Amino acid sequence: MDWLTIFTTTVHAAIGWETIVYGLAAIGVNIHFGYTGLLNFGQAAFMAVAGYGLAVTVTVLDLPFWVGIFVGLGAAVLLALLMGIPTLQLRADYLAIVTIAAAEIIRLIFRSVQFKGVFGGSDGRRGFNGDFYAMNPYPEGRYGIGAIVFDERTLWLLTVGWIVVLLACGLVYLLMKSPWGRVLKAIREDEDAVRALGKNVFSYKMQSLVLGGVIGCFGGFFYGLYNGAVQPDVFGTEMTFFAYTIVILGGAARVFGPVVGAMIFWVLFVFVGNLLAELVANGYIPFMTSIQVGPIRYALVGLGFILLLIVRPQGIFGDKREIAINAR
Amino acid sequence: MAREPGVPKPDPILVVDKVVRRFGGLTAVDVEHVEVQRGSITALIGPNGAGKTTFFNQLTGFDTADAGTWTFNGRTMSGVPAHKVARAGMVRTFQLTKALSRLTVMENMRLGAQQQKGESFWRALVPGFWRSQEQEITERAEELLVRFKLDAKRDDFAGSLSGGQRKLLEMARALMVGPELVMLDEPMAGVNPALTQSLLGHVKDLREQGMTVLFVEHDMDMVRDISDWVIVMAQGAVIAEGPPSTIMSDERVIDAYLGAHHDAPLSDTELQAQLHEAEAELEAEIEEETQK
Amino acid sequence: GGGGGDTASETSPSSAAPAASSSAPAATKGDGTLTIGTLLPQTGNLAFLGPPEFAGVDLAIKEINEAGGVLGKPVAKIDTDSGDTTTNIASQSVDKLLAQKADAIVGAASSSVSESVVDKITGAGVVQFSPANTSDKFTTLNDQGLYFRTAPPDKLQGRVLGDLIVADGSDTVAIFAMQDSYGTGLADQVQKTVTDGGAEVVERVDYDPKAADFSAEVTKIKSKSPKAIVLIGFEETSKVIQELVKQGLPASKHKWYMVDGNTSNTNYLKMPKGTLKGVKGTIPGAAAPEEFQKKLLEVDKELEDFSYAPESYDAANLIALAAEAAKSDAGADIAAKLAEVSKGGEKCKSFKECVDLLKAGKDIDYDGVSGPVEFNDAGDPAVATIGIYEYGDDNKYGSKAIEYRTGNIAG
Amino acid sequence: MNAVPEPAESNAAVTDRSAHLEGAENALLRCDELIAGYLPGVNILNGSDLYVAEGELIGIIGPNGAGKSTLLKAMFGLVNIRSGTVLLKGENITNMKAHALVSRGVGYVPQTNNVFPSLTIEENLEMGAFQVPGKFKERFEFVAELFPALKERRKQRAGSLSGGERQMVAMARALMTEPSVLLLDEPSAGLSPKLQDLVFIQAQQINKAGVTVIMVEQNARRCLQICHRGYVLDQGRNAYTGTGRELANDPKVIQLYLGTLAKA
Amino acid sequence: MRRAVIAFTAFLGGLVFLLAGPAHAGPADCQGLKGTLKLQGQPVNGAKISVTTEGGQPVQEVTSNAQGTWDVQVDKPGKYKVTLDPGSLPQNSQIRGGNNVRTPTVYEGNCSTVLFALEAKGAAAGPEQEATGESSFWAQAAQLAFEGLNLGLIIALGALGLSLIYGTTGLTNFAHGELVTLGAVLAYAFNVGFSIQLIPAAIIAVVVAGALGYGQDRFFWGQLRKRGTGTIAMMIISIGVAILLRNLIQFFFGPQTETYTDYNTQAGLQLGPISAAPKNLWAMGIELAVLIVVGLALMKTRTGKAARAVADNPALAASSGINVDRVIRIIWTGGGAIAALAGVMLGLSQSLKFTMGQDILLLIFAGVTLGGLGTAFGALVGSLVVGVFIQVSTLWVPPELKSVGALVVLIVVLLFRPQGILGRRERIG
Ligand SMILES: Nc1ncnc2c1ncn2[C@@H]1O[C@H](COP(=O)(O)OP(=O)(O)OP(=O)(O)O)[C@@H](O)[C@H]1O
Ligand SMILES: Nc1ncnc2c1ncn2[C@@H]1O[C@H](COP(=O)(O)OP(=O)(O)OP(=O)(O)O)[C@@H](O)[C@H]1O
Ligand SMILES: [Mg+2]
Ligand SMILES: [Mg+2]
Repeated sequence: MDWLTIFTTTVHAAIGWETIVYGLAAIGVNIHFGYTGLLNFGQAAFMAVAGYGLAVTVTVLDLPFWVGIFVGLGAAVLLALLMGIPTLQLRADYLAIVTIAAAEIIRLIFRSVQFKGVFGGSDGRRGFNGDFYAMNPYPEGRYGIGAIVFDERTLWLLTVGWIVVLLACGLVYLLMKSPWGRVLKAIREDEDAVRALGKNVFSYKMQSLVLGGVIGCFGGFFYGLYNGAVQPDVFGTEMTFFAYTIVILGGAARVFGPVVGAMIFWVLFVFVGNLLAELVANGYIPFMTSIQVGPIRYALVGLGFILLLIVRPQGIFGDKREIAINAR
Repeated sequence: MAREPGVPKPDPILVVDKVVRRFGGLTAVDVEHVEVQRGSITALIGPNGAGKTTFFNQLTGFDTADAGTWTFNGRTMSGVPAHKVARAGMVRTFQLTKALSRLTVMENMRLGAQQQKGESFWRALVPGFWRSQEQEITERAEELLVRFKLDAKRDDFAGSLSGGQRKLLEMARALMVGPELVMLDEPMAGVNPALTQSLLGHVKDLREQGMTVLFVEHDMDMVRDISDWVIVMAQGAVIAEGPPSTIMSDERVIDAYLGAHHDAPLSDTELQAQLHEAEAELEAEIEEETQK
Repeated sequence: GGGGGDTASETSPSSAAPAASSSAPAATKGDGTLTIGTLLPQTGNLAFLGPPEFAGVDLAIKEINEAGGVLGKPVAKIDTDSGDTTTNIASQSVDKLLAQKADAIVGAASSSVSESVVDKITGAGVVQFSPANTSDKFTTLNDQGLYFRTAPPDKLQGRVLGDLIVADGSDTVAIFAMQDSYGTGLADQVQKTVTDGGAEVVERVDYDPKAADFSAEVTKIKSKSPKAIVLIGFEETSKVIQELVKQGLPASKHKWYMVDGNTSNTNYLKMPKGTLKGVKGTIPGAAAPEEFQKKLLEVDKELEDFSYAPESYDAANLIALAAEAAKSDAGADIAAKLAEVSKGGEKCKSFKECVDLLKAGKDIDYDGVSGPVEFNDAGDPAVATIGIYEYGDDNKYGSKAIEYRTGNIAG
Repeated sequence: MNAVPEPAESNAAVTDRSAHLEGAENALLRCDELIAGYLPGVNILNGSDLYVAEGELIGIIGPNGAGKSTLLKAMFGLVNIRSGTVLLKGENITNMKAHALVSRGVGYVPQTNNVFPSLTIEENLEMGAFQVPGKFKERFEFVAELFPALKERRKQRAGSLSGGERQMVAMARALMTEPSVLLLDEPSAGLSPKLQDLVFIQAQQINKAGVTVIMVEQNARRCLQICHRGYVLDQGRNAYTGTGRELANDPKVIQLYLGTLAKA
Repeated sequence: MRRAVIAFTAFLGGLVFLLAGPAHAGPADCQGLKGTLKLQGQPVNGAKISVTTEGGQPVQEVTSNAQGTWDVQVDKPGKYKVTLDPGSLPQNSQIRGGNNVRTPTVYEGNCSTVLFALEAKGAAAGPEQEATGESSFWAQAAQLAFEGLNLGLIIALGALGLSLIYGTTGLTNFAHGELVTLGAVLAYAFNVGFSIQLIPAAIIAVVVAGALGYGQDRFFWGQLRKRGTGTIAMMIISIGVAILLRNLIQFFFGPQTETYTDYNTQAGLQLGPISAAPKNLWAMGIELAVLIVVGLALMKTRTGKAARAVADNPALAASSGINVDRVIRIIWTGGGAIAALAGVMLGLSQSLKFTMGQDILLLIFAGVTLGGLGTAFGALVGSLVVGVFIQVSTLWVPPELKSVGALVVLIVVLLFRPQGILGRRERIG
């Protein structure tokens, strides 16, 4: 049994790029859903337009990296406006379906043969992260303690990534304890009541959608920067589902919930997978072949989510009282 | 004798003309003309289903009227979205309460305050901008909570309040807005009478400070006690207006709305008489049936 | 890709990345044991491609170890899941493989997945060897000469298939292609060949393989009533066939053509007799797949589909031979020898045969099950042989090809 | 005027309990020292007692948030009872499920959310008669006579009804079965004065016909006028008990709970 | 050297080929262009064909032989220009499409075929086209509408199950797709594993799935409800359940596509402009019947009304004497069974794969939402709209984007009717 590998890969995942990407997506979802009650199931679309905004600007239009970042951000804001103006009047569950639909439409368009020249079809676009790594201040080498080491590229991405994550958390913290955040939370509970108190509900919802989308879109950037490529199918509904799972695991409407949720999510994923693979490889589970590790690992991860949420339906940081109030 | 509906007032704050709202075949509201006097307490009464709540919904922009116009403070309010109506100074409460469940009672109250600096995105980021205002708001909210006997529940989630407490919170929160005209939809249904009494005092104080109150209520003791003017609705239309005493002796109103006993206790003698009546009826029926 | 990797730096902006241009940092000396990692789909959309690919690698390693292993030691193998692009499993799997010191990684099946990990793998000085990637992006990728593939040679296959259609005299052709880089790439080539040859492509449908059903796609084709219908895709083709038969476009009235991705599918056997009679399909490889398939079934008796098994098998064999030739199991050393063992020397067809020649000091040229496999400078195969097969009344294709065509892939 | 109830008068409580035990001997329904609440660690009922003899009409009054609704819900199996017992005709029904109680002849009208919004009025009433579908027609005629508005609108969805109309539906729904014990939580709230009177008279008539009634009311004076006995609940405990008339005339009760607004 | 290698491998291939049996010239000795000229199945002799390089340099002129074939060998691979002299063709014939020039490419060591399709003069587009049955726009539209109904009804079955469970328990069940898959796979297990004819196998599968639905609520969801787990937490738990079930199904069923042994690849009947396989007609009939029966049952029966009552307000339902848990269990049983039926129908009309339910889940959700959440007939109407739009939109939209059409419709409809087609707006205040 290669415990060392199991351990190091698990720790890598906990602090690695996956946690950053999914954590940012989840912070966005937390603003939408956790605080404002907007059941936005199209978070992946925000990541997609950001990733593609960057990729297409750099690779197709041949413009500099920073322009790409601004195009990505602009695309996320634009998407929020386009998605929000017609749909924010919908009831929560209807909004969920409409946003899923919108995200799927965007993915299918990115994927389509019609626009292959721009978006690269099902293979997507690659080769736009050069400038990012050119800014890397770390000299070449391997950094870390003990078995947990990163090369300078990864370290650079993680440094920037975690700074963005912490900034996002700080922003959420400041906003949510302010009167602005109070309006959002009130909208989550009952928008008619908020309207009756003279608040422009639509405007606040839109602000929330834009903010969450923009934070989520950084997840899209980091995905592209780390993998060096964006592909349409990465940004499918699965991504959004996982972001929601992360939010609930960490505790909805909690500042650090999404970050901790993302860590738990990936630790569970990697630990279960690698443990299982090692057990099979070393013959501890004789009835399973190593090919079957894949599905069983997923099954166990699914089971893991279920158990975690049964034990703590309010998530790690959640408040049990809040859950009790909304239980049917 | 009650006045004709729609009498002009010397200084109306709210003037309503020909508002109609239909649901399918049912005409829920069909108000020809109504004015509400500034600085008065006006009661809106009428049988269940008369269209009072629907009328409120039209006026405050929560539902779109099929026809009609109305002005508030001289400003046309028809077609204005709900939040702008509220900002203009016309605030309503809901008959079926809308507590913001997962906000504490205090947060519910604070939310009511208007023109909060911290409610703009950018200023929210710098607590310095809104701290002191928040302090003021909190103080004001605390005073109201004490009056409404909700101070003990200050930090509880509004979702955990009892039915009556929600009504109280609903009204207190509306008062936080500091409206010129507050429209209360059955504010005291389900509130303990002793507390109701003390709150009425508060409402009168508010009138002294210049606020206009328009409220729907089925509790005639309350209507009699505080209202300066009563408007009666039935089947969507305003059928009578006048000071409380005249209205309550109006035959039509008694007939359609108040019923014969509204003023008298259901004292034993009277009840006995009624019961005898009922029993006699029953017996007669039973006899009939047995004869068949 | 680029065994040479030198042409790439102008075309790919990512090449500016410092780490990528620095020579493989982790290219450590081997530890004496050749460790082959697999990064193939166990879950996700392409999971059906996993079993044959795993079986191909397993069969090769079994034969290698029976022949005495590499550098005197048995070859070790670590299996991991590549998932599909909707999850980030592949990246996790690569982390694990690198942590466990894999020298070469066979995978991934999907071009998109490969793209997302190629930087990571080659950056660690490990060989990435895909049995199924068809995207032309890999040709111009900066991979420090560490990326290789025994991919089915689309261009040649497309040409052969297109020519076959024209030779069969069909002047109106409909192409039904799965919408991904494999399907559209192959379809483009077929379309070009067919058009050049004088036939007309009256309808081309790129479909989403995950679509709930394909009736609308078939209706579109039906409206043009083509003489030939080309089906390019994977196992979802069996759904398409049902729809074709239902809407009255059976193989008996319109000529159907299939490709390596969908010729071997056990679902056809359940169809009424004669459904596929006369249908032609192209499969890369110079030998009839039957015998090889038998061997695969010994490794995994539940195999139903054999797509990419030959390519996977050849990938593992080539890696082992290159290690043997380099006398080292380090990734960079293996990469350096891969092209050499694939061409220019004494022909040999199995690991045992080849390794014996190597040990005798000879230059070898491995010819695999999937074709002659000769790597060009970009790490792509340069030559290939395509067999043309025809289905009989039993909905099975003949055990012998009706024709083989060999040629330069690039052309 | 803002008098806070004196901290539970230990004296009264003790006497109450003995009086309770005495009266509860052969009661139809009795609750003993109920402790119940919603959130972990927070008790809303702090040992309240209550009994009803067969054929009695009981009123429960008290300030907002005293726990009146909670008490009814606890009896009816909708709030978890943490300790204490509820007995119905000697059978222990503590924490028994609501539908099982319905089949034992207990009916209940909740204070809030008391109609099925997406069902029509008629269907709402059908649900009232769920366990005795055969009686639907007959009972429907009966309640339709009480609330003629309902009959006209029988096909209208309850969700679009006005507050008062809903209250009628809720009341009517409970009257669809002929329960032997009826728990009413503020049945008159939101109704026009005329209908309020009707509700009280109806409650009394039902009671006369042999149904045991427990009603929670904020229309306290009216309630005390018609009930045989009343309980004043405060902070989850019984603060006062007595006959309706006693309570209605008790100056302390008047000051703390009834107010002087309404003319006695 | 490269050339030699190719020649050698080609030679090897040729050897195998020779062994394989008789044929015309092998590719090994061919580098150039060839073709066969045929008119209505008869070879055309003596047609003149000239080949030039791309630049126009003449290479060779040939005439077709008695078999109608011709071939030209070239030295260099590359693009060539082939011209057929129309004057040399038989009097009554012409080149279809009219163009007599082709520009094929010759590849190293390979011959490329060049096709000149010939047709009888005057026969032009007309009759032959008709004979091959090129269909009109309206015929296409009719076929697509039919396919839309076919798909829509399957979606509707899935949507009905989802809607029932959502309605009564408030659970947004993302694992519903897997319940669909489960039904299909169970039927497969009985059909293929135990060699039971599909109809009884499907019935058994539906019954088993119903039982599993019951079990799911009895031992899982019901327990969670009892613990007071919120609907959002339940929704996320359902994502976990979906992952668990999907992968367990993959583990047991395998990752490949399968079909049932019965009713496989049925040829279509021609009904006016529509071709439909008999199994589709049967399936649609059954689906419609089930949908209407369940819908009516919800509207009219006591249990159905109780189910709607529970959906509205479980506590009040309990207070009315409804055994809420029992009703929910009935719904889960029915919902599971209906989902399974949807799976069987989907498997019958398409084929089976462990992701089949997941792939259709979005459409199911779209159907439910479009019709108005929680209304049974809404689910039917919404699903039909989704199904029909998916198919019919391909008249204008490329098929790879066909879901986009349906999703756009969903969004547009909800903009004008935010409560769904049959849903009702809630009253404020
Ligand atoms: N959305 C709606 N759809 C159909 N009918 C409606 C709708 N909203 C209200 N109604 C009907 O309009 C009439 C007026 O209702 P409204 O709520 O205004 O009465 P109200 O005077 O407030 O009564 P209450 O005193 O009982 O609250 C009622 O008969 C009600 O059933
Ligand atoms: N769902 C709930 N969760 C948590 N606490 C609750 C809940 N419902 C009620 N409470 C609390 O329990 C206490 C008693 O509530 P209850 O509804 O029994 O009061 P009540 O006596 O019926 O008051 P009212 O006359 O206002 O209806 C209140 O303090 C309230 O805050
Ligand atoms: Mg009202
Ligand atoms: Mg109460």
